This record gives sequence, structure tokens and C-alpha cells, in this order.
Amino acid sequence: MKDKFPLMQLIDQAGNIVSEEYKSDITEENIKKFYYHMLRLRTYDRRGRALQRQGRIGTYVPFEGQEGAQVGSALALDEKDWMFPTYRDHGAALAFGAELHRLFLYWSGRVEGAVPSLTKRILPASVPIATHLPHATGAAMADMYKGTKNASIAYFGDGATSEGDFHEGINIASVFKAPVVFFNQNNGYAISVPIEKQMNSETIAQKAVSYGIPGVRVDGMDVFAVHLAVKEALDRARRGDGPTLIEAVVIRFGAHTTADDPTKYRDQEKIEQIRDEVDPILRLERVMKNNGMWDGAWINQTRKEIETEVNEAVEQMEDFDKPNPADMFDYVFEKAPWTIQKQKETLLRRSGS
Amino acid sequence: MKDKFPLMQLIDQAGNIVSEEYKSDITEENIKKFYYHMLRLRTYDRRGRALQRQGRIGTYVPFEGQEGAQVGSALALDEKDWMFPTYRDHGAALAFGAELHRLFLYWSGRVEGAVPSLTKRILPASVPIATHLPHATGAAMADMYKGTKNASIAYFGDGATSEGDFHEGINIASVFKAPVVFFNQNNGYAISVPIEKQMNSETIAQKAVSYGIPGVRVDGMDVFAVHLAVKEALDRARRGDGPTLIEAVVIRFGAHTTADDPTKYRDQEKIEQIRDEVDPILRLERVMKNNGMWDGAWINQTRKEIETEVNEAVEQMEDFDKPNPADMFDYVFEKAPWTIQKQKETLLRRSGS
Amino acid sequence: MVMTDNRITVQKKTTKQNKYNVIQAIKDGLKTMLAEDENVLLLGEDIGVNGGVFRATEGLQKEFGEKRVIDTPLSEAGFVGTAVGMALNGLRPVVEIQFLGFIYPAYEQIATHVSRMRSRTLGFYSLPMVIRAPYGAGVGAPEIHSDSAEALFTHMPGIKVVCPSNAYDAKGLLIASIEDPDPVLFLEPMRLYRGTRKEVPSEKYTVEIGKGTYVKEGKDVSVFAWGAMVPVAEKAAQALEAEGISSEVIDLRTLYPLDKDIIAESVQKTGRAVIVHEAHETGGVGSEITSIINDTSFLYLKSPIKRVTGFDVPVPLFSIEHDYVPTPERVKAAIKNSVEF
Amino acid sequence: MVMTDNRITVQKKTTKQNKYNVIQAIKDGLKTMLAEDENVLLLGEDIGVNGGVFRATEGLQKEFGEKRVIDTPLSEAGFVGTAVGMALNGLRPVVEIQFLGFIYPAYEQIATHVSRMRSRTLGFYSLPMVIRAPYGAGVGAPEIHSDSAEALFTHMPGIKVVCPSNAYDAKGLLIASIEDPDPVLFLEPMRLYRGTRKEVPSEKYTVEIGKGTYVKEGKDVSVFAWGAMVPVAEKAAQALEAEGISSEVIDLRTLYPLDKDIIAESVQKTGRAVIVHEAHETGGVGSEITSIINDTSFLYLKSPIKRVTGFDVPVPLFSIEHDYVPTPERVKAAIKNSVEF
Ligand SMILES: Cc1ncc(C[n+]2csc(CCOP(=O)(O)OP(=O)(O)O)c2C)c(N)n1
Ligand SMILES: Cc1ncc(C[n+]2csc(CCOP(=O)(O)OP(=O)(O)O)c2C)c(N)n1
Ligand SMILES: [Mg+2]
Ligand SMILES: [Mg+2]
Repeated sequence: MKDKFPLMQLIDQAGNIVSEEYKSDITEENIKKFYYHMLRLRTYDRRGRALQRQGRIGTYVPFEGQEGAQVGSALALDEKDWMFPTYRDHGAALAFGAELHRLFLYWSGRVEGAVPSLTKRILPASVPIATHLPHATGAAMADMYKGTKNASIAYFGDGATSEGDFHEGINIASVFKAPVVFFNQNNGYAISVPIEKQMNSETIAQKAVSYGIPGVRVDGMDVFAVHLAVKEALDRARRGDGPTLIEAVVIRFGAHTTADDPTKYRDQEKIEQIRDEVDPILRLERVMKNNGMWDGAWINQTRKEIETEVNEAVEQMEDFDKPNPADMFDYVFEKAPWTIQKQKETLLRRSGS
Repeated sequence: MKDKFPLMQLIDQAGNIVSEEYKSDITEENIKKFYYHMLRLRTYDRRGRALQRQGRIGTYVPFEGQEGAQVGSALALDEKDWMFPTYRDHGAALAFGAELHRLFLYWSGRVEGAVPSLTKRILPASVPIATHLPHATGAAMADMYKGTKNASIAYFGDGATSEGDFHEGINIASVFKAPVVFFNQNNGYAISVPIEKQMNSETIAQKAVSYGIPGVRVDGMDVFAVHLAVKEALDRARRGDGPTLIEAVVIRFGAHTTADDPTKYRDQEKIEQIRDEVDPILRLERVMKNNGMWDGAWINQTRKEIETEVNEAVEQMEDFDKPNPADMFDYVFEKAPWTIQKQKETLLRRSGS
Repeated sequence: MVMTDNRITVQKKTTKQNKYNVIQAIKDGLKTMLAEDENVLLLGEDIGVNGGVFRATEGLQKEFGEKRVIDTPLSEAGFVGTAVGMALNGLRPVVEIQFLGFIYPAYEQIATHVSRMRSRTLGFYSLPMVIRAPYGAGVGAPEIHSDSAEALFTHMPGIKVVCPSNAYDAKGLLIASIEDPDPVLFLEPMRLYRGTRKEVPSEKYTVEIGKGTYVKEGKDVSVFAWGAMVPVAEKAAQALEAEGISSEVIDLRTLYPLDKDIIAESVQKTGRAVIVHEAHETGGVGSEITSIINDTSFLYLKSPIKRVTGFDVPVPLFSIEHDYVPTPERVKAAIKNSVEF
Repeated sequence: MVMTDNRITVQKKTTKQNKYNVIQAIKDGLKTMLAEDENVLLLGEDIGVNGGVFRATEGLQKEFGEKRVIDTPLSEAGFVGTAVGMALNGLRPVVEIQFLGFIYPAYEQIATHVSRMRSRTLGFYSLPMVIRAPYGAGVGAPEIHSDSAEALFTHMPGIKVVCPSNAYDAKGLLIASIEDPDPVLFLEPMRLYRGTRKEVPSEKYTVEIGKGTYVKEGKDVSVFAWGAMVPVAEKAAQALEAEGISSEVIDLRTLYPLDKDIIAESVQKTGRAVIVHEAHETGGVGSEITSIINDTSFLYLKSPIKRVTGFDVPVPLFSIEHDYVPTPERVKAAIKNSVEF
């Protein structure tokens, strides 16, 4: 099947542009745009891990290694498109328009941070695996119904493909030609379970055959390739030609979460050895160098700006008002029924039931 | 996709043997065996509908038109294989070894008839669509674990392919190479919903690609072709080569159930017009005629015997002891807890709670 | 006064009335809302061309088109999840689950998304959607088709549970559910679908969610029921009048949130309570009503609360299903036990 | 006498003891049964090489092999259904659901097959299988990871629900569950996994399913709890001794079937009851216990039964989850209300 679903690549690991067709898109401007976003994601991600180690936030889900897939896909979206991320896709959310301090708040167990953006249509991270795929289908069908040209994108991992909701969400989208992109980041692991134990199929892209829709396999460490694949899928969706399943092959450099110890189930050393070779950010640096676009000053400047932005977001998070227990009662329904009102009083006057 | 998954056929509608390779299997003996079983299923099925009309049993699920698929598959099984049927596959159960009067009891709302056979491993009809596919996977994995050579077969319809359990059951089987055959009868309808509204894929067989397993598309009105396809899949399973997805393309001549009115959603007249052409039983009669195997005396004799057998089964059903309300309490757990004991007394002495 | 519940009041100002049974009233409610709000659409199995296995949507696809009345694939988790996405994006989907026993595949969608979207986003997103499902035993349906699973949803914060017992309430509560800003599970007593007809206003009206109603007033004992058990309770109550026992029959109509006030008001008047439901006894809504009585009316109770319920067994196949479902006889016996305690 | 519950008696005849916390005791129980019965096997996500996200199966795959300790795909409905097929075919699968909040996708399998196989076949087929799941809030886990969904299964005929509160019971109840001829949902209080260690016999022993136990005797009020709420109830009870209130604390240990006798025995002694659970109040197991007290001990009650529970809201994110979970303070207040009524 790998021959039927070849790995799409525009730039190889050495930083050579391997696609004549799309050479013209790989401009300095685009390179800098993608580079900036990936660097921003990585800076945020590393800070997240640091804050967790320092006990300043709770369990954190790192995505280092997957920046290319998350930036390439997120930047392909239009203003009013819908994004349905998982717990690992806060990078994509950030690239699309999530507010940094809200993301940090979320990792601090603050519901105030659950909605990543008040302007972009980004859902809170979907925690029950694959349950959000049908949501993306439904949001897309609603846009179709309303006659807009908006599309939806659902993010999910290789493990998610084993859940019924993966199948049901895509099947329904395929029947109604819903304008939705099913964007899979295949990082080869579901926590500790390697993909060979997750599925018997050689690729994830081939699962598109079940639904009579296009399946695309792309090098997820190649931000340009991902961007192109998602852009094409979104165009197809807006044209009314229905959903696409995209498999972005990526490597998760770190642990599943800060509560996970990957050395229990895989050889982390090997990953450390190859990581510079495969790093999506370094790949772009190589392109810059190979094409005389290297601009050290700009990179340093950019780093500084991002650092400052992240520092400010951390401050915002830590200066945020104390959590309000009343929040758990006030938003279950538009108007709290007597049960919840009574219970709220119980808690607030800390009395017995 | 139809080219990639061609419709397998050994005998065409005109009754010509179209496969040189398997010509030798199409012996008079085999023809008579298949013919006998299909006739037996049809006689039973028509009696079932008659009994329902007469109010002697409850809602009945007819399978007329699908006898070839059900007989061809069931007769491919070994003594100790496991069968997981739906509500429409009592024909297959009967061919495999279900007791007629138990089937009638089941349609009378008698739990005593839920287990189709006390000797063959046939599960009660699975009513929640697709939920039994993982069971077939599990039973097969248990046989693998125990080192037997038994296999399992799961029956399901075209509509069932839209449920998550279809996907999860096959995916797990594919990962563990479980000795199981997923036997789909594609009759083109899920109650009123035509297959085009059920899925966007041209065939059901192609869904095998998702799991990296063989997908076979067979003419379900050709009992020999079905038998061959299932036999090959079972052999593959016993060899340790894992599951197979088979799509048997069939036509449901009648209603979804005796409570359904097909004229509301499809042109029944057209079906009446083509039914003789496509009928799996008449197809075998044509083979007999074409090959000088026609034996009218044997056919009449066989009809009589089946009639008698069915009459006796109906009597057995109607002479069966009155239903026992205590049954609902005595088998929930091996030993009824106090709750159920108390409730049983409540009912039996018809007193208040 | 208790008898001026919104049923009566509305009927006063209504002009045209139709004599409808429950299924007709539900169809009328769906039609009313499809006509009134273009964001309302229906999804489910066999609801289009076929008009639903119970004909609740008969003719609606022809009238409102395939974009408004959608035949879905056989995929409960899928189309409930699809409805979540539609509701997020401004529509008001009304989903039909063909039988309540087939809602289980969608349980994760309902438990983790339908019921939580508003609270997990502090109200930034909300899901105005309705899930309709026929429920209950007594019609000779096959296995799994006869479950009464309401208590599996009244213990799930974020979704309301409604269950009418007659045509008038069916239309009014359905419209109220569709207009509700939050998700509602709308349970339809299969057994009453084609039962007694009632005057149903042809215009749009609502019956308030969260309010029970007095079906019959009485002074000796309060009998609480909903859905298909209301006529059963009524029958028992009427029969006992002859024996000089005056039972008050209350149709709770909404199962979450329960109408605490009507429960307390009645029990504080009669001092006795009998609860009738079709679902299994253990963990049924009856035990929550018992708790509400304990919390509100402890000192008024003259005898233990009685529950007349389905048993802690799967609903049996139809040859003995009538032994599973509470009967007027069992309710009468319980009322007597309660009164004679 | 009540204090000679099987915990004590077994400990008497035991030789070797280990000081185990709950997670170690569970692993010991699994190991014991894997060693004893070759038909026992484990299925779940990340339970093999990784030893489970809580390490409940650490080292077991190495010891018993990949055929006995199986890493499944991410597919709860799929592997619970697979376990059904295995149990049908003579094995005794023990399935791990990584967190109880992820059991919802398997709800249909459990509601329509796991719990019904024996009754729908009049005992011809049965399913000796166990579903293990960590449950409850208080460990700072993400959304959905902290649900206490026991009441969604105690209202489901055909499955037993067990919930230990300490290491000794954890091993004994787990072994009893694996040996039970019927399906058991085995709930593990995440919050106590690494809590106080207890003497746990190294040999095989069982704690009877369906029996509660006295954690502390008292005369003024009966406090019922299970799982992670037992230490909370105990703490409140101890604190109130100083104020002269003598509370009896009962660990119910099994939630279906509930131990009616111990509930009645204690309430008939004290005349008062407080129920503590982490699940939402409405429809929680607490309301069923209230009903049992109403049914068995109506005339003994001196004051209304009090419930101290989680609220009718989704378990909040961890920054305020401790406001959701009952605290000793809330239990103390309820006990006082009960006694001072
Ligand atoms: C229904 C459900 N089951 C189990 C889990 C626990 N869990 C969280 S992440 C995860 C692995 C997901 O793997 P994958 O889909 O590949 O995404 P990745 O974490 O690799 O990005 C599991 C099993 C869950 N969140 N939801
Ligand atoms: C989970 C579930 N949802 C809905 C139903 C109601 N129902 C019974 S049969 C059926 C159609 C099944 O179609 P298909 O799988 O093609 O099998 P066929 O009836 O054609 O043999 C439906 C929707 C059900 N039994 N289970
Ligand atoms: Mg992964
Ligand atoms: Mg079909």
C-alpha cells in the first residue's frame, strides 16, 4: 500500500527542495512564516514542560517533533473554518489563533482556558479519543446547509483510528460530502502501543478507501508538504467534493505526557540520535542555508520576541484570578435547576447536605 | 473499485457454469445438497411469514432471496466453528444445525428458543447492529489461544458497516490475525435506507483495505460461489493468516420485517419482475436442467419431507409448555441476589412491592 | 390552584383543535418547529422516505426536503456526534434514536460531549439539541427494543430528560425541548403512541419542562408516574375509589430536573407515596423520588414509600413482557399496603 | 459478631503478609489468578510492556507472556466485545479500562451483551469476565478522567459492581470477581492507589461479593461509604468522637447487590443515616440506599437520611476538583445535621 499512498514531500531532510512543481511556493517569506510559527510552538511547548517540572502547572502534553504537521495544517485554514483538536494539538490551535495564556491556564486545570480562542472557532481539546471526528462532520454539514464556504478540520492520532467514532465520523462525512478534512498525525505510538499493534494496515491513508474518499500520505516533518496537502484538501472540501483523510507521518520526540516514561516502551536514545536529522525546524534552517536565505539576525530577533511573548503569557496565567468554585455550577445549563442551586449553596456555605 | 473487487461467480443466472477451475466441484451431489437446504430454508421462511399473518407468532424477519448466501456460508463451516448471526440469519443457523422448533419459539417471543442449537455453537440472534463482530473476534482469539483449529463467522448486513463495532471488531481481528470470517450480506437496504445513503464506497469488500486483510466480493445469489469464498476464507483463517471480509451481494425479495412496508421506500414490483431471474433456488434448477441432472421425483419427495418436518416443528412450537414468568428472574445471575429474589416473590404472589 | 396547569390554561385560548394520538402530536410538534425555524432539522434512521418506523416523521421529508429531514447511516454515535457539530454551528438538530435501547452506542457522545459542552466552555459553546427515542415494553417488540433507560440519563449532569404521557403534553413538551437552550432527551412511550386521542391545539404552544401535573387529586396517598405508567396508575387509583381509597395521581412529565415542589406538596398533603415506573427497581428514578420525599417531607410520612417497578432483570422477550411491566393490580396492592400500613 | 468479617478471619490463618498499597494489592491479585488459572488473561490499553498507566500490570507480560497479558488497540467497545467472545469460548478475561470515564464507548457492549448473555440464553451461555477501571477525582487528572459512574452500572441487571477501599479488600474482592461466574465491574479508587499500605496475605484469598463491613462501630448515626470516600467518612467520624457523637462507619464494598442486611442492621441500631459518595447526587447509589432504608427501617428513623455527594455537575477541571469531592468537613456537617435534627 505504501506504493499506492506514497509519502508526499516538498523538501527532503537535507533541506533540498524536491518538488519542481511547487518550488515557487517555497519563498523566503513563506519559509520565514512557517519557521516563526514552529519556533513559537516549540518555545511554548518547552516552557510548558518546564512549568510542569516546576509544579507551576499540572500534567502537560508535549508535541515536540510535531510542529511541522501542526503549523502546516493550521496555517492552511481560513479565518472562519472550524478546528477540532485533541489534547496534543494545542500547537495547531496556537498557530491558528489560540491565546497563549489560555493554553497555559488550561494546563493549570483552569476551565477559563478550555476555550483556546474567543475569535477563532477552535473547540476545547477533545479528550475522549476520536469522539470529535463526528463533530467536525456536523459542523461542516451545518456550513454546507447554510451555504457558507467554511470547512472543518479534525485532528487525531494513529491510535484514534481504532475507535468506532473515527469510522462513523468519516463515513457520515463521506455520504454527505461534508467539507471536512480528517488530519491524522501518525506518530507511531498510542501512549506505549506501537502502530503495528494498533492496526494491521501498512498506512493510515489507505483507510480512505473504505469511504471512497481521497487518502493522502505526507511527510509530517515537512511543513510545506503538510501545508500543501491540507490546502488541497480544504479546496476540495469547499468545492463540494467532500472529505479527505490525510496521514501526516511524524515523530513524537518526547513522552506521551509529562506523566509518561517512554523509556519503558521504546528506545529514547535512538530518537535523541536522529532528532536533529528529522527536526522540522532544522529542516527549514537547512533550506534557508541551502538557498542563501539565512538571516541570523532575524532569527535571534524572532527568538527574543517569542521569549518575551511566552514570558508575558506565563505571567498572565499566574496573575489570573483565583479559580471560582461557583463556576462548576453556573454553566451546566443556561439556568441552573433547583438541584444545582441547592448544591451550590451547600458548597458555598460549606455546610452539610 | 468494482474492478479491484470483481464479483465472484461460479454459476451465472442462466444456470451456466462459468468457472472452469471449479467445474468439478459442481457435482449432482453438491447441487442436491445445496438445493435441499435452500428449499428447506425457503419453506421454513414462508411458513414463518404465514404464521405471523395468522397471529400465531410475533413479528418475523424474512430472508427470502438470501438463501444462497446463508446456505453457502453455513455449509462451509466445520462442526466446532462458532456462528454469530443477526436476526435475519436464522436461515444460516438452520443450515448449520439450528433446531426448527426453537427458531419458531424465538419468533413467538419465547426465550427458550433464543439458543438455536444445543450442540452447534450458534449464538442467539444479535439485535443491536454490529455488536457481535467483536464477539466473533474474541471467540476466534480464544480458539487461537487454546490451539484448536476452530474458526468463527460473523454475519451482518450492509447497514451494519456504518457502526463503530464493525470497524473495531475487524480491526482487532486483523491485528491479532484471529481466525474469523466477516460475512456481509449486502442486500442494498438497511430497512428503508439504500446503500448509497449508507456509504460512499462503491463496494463493501473494499473496506478490507482499511485492515490490510483480503476483501472478497461474491454473487450472493450463487450458492456455490458463496460456499467457495467462505471455505477459502475459513481455510486461510485456520492456517493462521487471519480474517477475511466477504461481501455477498444479495437481494432481499420481501419486507425488512413483517412490520415493514417496503412499498414506502422502493419499487417492489420491479423486484417481483426480476425475482425469478435472480432466485438462487431457480438458478440451481437451471443448472440441473442444463446438465441433465433434473430429478423431478426427488424434488417432489424432498418438498414433502421438508413440509412434514416444518409442520412437526410448528406443532412442537405450539404444544410447548406455557411460558414461565419465573424464567426472567432465574438466569440473570448464576445465583439470584436478594433484590431479584424479592422481586420474584412480588410477582409470583402478584402482590404489591 | 393546582388544576390550572398550563394544559388547561392554554386550551382555553386555543382556537383550532385536532384529536390526535401521541404519535400524531409528536409529528405535529416536529412539523410546527420545522416550519417555524429553518435551523431546526431532523436526523435519524429511516425518518425520511419511510417516515420513521413509527411514522413520527411521515411526509416531513417531502414537505421540508432532504436537507431538513435527513436519513442517516446506521450510526448512532456518528449522527449524535454529527448533531453536536451542527448545534455548535448554529443549528437545532432533533435526532431520532429508533428505539431507546439503541442509544447505548451513542452513550459516550452524550456523556462526554452533549451533556458537557456548555460547562466545559463556561457557556461559550452550547448545544440546543433534542434526542427523541421511543421507549418501554408492552408492544411485543424484539429484544433490546423495550428498555426504559431514563435513569441512565438523569444521573448525567447537563441534559434534561422529558417524558410525556399524552398527546397534549407530547406536542407541548417537544416544542419546549426544541426551543430549550440545552440538550433534552425526549422519551416517547411507545405503548401510548396509538392510544387515546386528545385535543391538541394546531398552533404552537409549550408545556414547561420541569413541571409535573396532577392527573387526579386525592387525599390518602400520592401516586407518582410518567409516560406509559400514568394510565396504569390512574386505572389503579380509579378502581380503589370504590374501596374508599382516595389516591392522588401525579404525572411528573420531566425526570430531570424533577418537580420537587409538586412531589412535596402532594406527599405533605397525603402523607403516603407510591412510585410507579417501568425501569428496573434498583437505581431507578423512583429511588431519587424517594430521596426527595425524605429530604422535603420526612415528618409528614405515615408509611414507607412504595415502589412498583420493572424488576432487576433485562426486559424479557414478549411472551412474558407483561409480567415485567407494572400492572394496575400491582399498583393497587402497593397503594393498599401503603394506606393500610 | 460483626467485627469478625472475613477480613479478620482470613488474616488469622494466613502466614506470609506483605505491606501493600491498593495498586500493589491489585497487581498481586492479578498475578495470583494468572498463575492459578491458565484461562485467565488480561486485556487493555498499555497494560503490557508499559505495565499500565498506574502500573497495575507491571511486569506481568514479561512473566506470563503476550498471549496472557494483551496490549489491545485503542478500542474499548472492541476489546470489551472481544472479551465477551473469549468468555463465551471458555476463557476468563480481565479487561482494564484505562479510566472509568473511558468505559462509555463500551457501554452498548456492557448493556446489551455483557450483562444479558446469561439471561437471554437461560444460562446456556455465561460470561465470567471482569472489567477493571480506576475511578474518581482528586488526583489532578484531565477532563473525563475523574468520573464516578458506578450508578450507571448498578441500574443494569446482570453485572455486579464492586469497589474496594483498601489493599486487603482490593486483592480479595478482585480474586472473588475473577472467580465469579458472572460479569463484575471492579472499580478502583485512583485516589487511594498509593495510599496507606495494609497487611496483604501473599496467598490466594477472597472477600465475599455483596457484603459490606464495619470500619468503625458507633451508636448515634450510620455513615455509609465506599472506595475513596471511606477514609473521608472515617476522618469525619473520628473527629466527631471528641464532640461526643458516636458514628458507625460502614464500607459497603459492593454496590450491586447492596448489602441490605448491614444497612438495616446499622440503621435500626442508630436510627440515623448519612450516605457519602463522590458521584453526582441525583440518581447516585445514595438514593438507592435511601430506598433500602425506607423499605427496611422506616419505623426506626429518627431523622431524615443525609446525602453528602458530588454535585449534579460534570467533575470540574483539577483546579477546583477538591470543591467537588465530599470532604470530612461536609460529612461532619451532615452528621451533625442528622444527629441534631
Ligand atoms: C476513549 C479513550 N480511551 C482511552 C484514553 C486514554 N488515552 C489518552 S491518549 C491515548 C493514546 C492516543 O494515541 P494517539 O491517538 O496515537 O494520539 P497521540 O497521543 O499519539 O497524539 C490514550 C489511550 C482516552 N483519552 N480516551
Ligand atoms: C444499534 C442499532 N440501531 C438500530 C437498530 C434498528 N434496526 C434493526 S435492523 C436495521 C437495519 C439493518 O440493516 P442491515 O445491516 O443492512 O441488515 P439487514 O436488515 O438488511 O439484513 C435497523 C436500523 C438496531 N437493531 N440496532
Ligand atoms: Mg500516536
Ligand atoms: Mg441490508
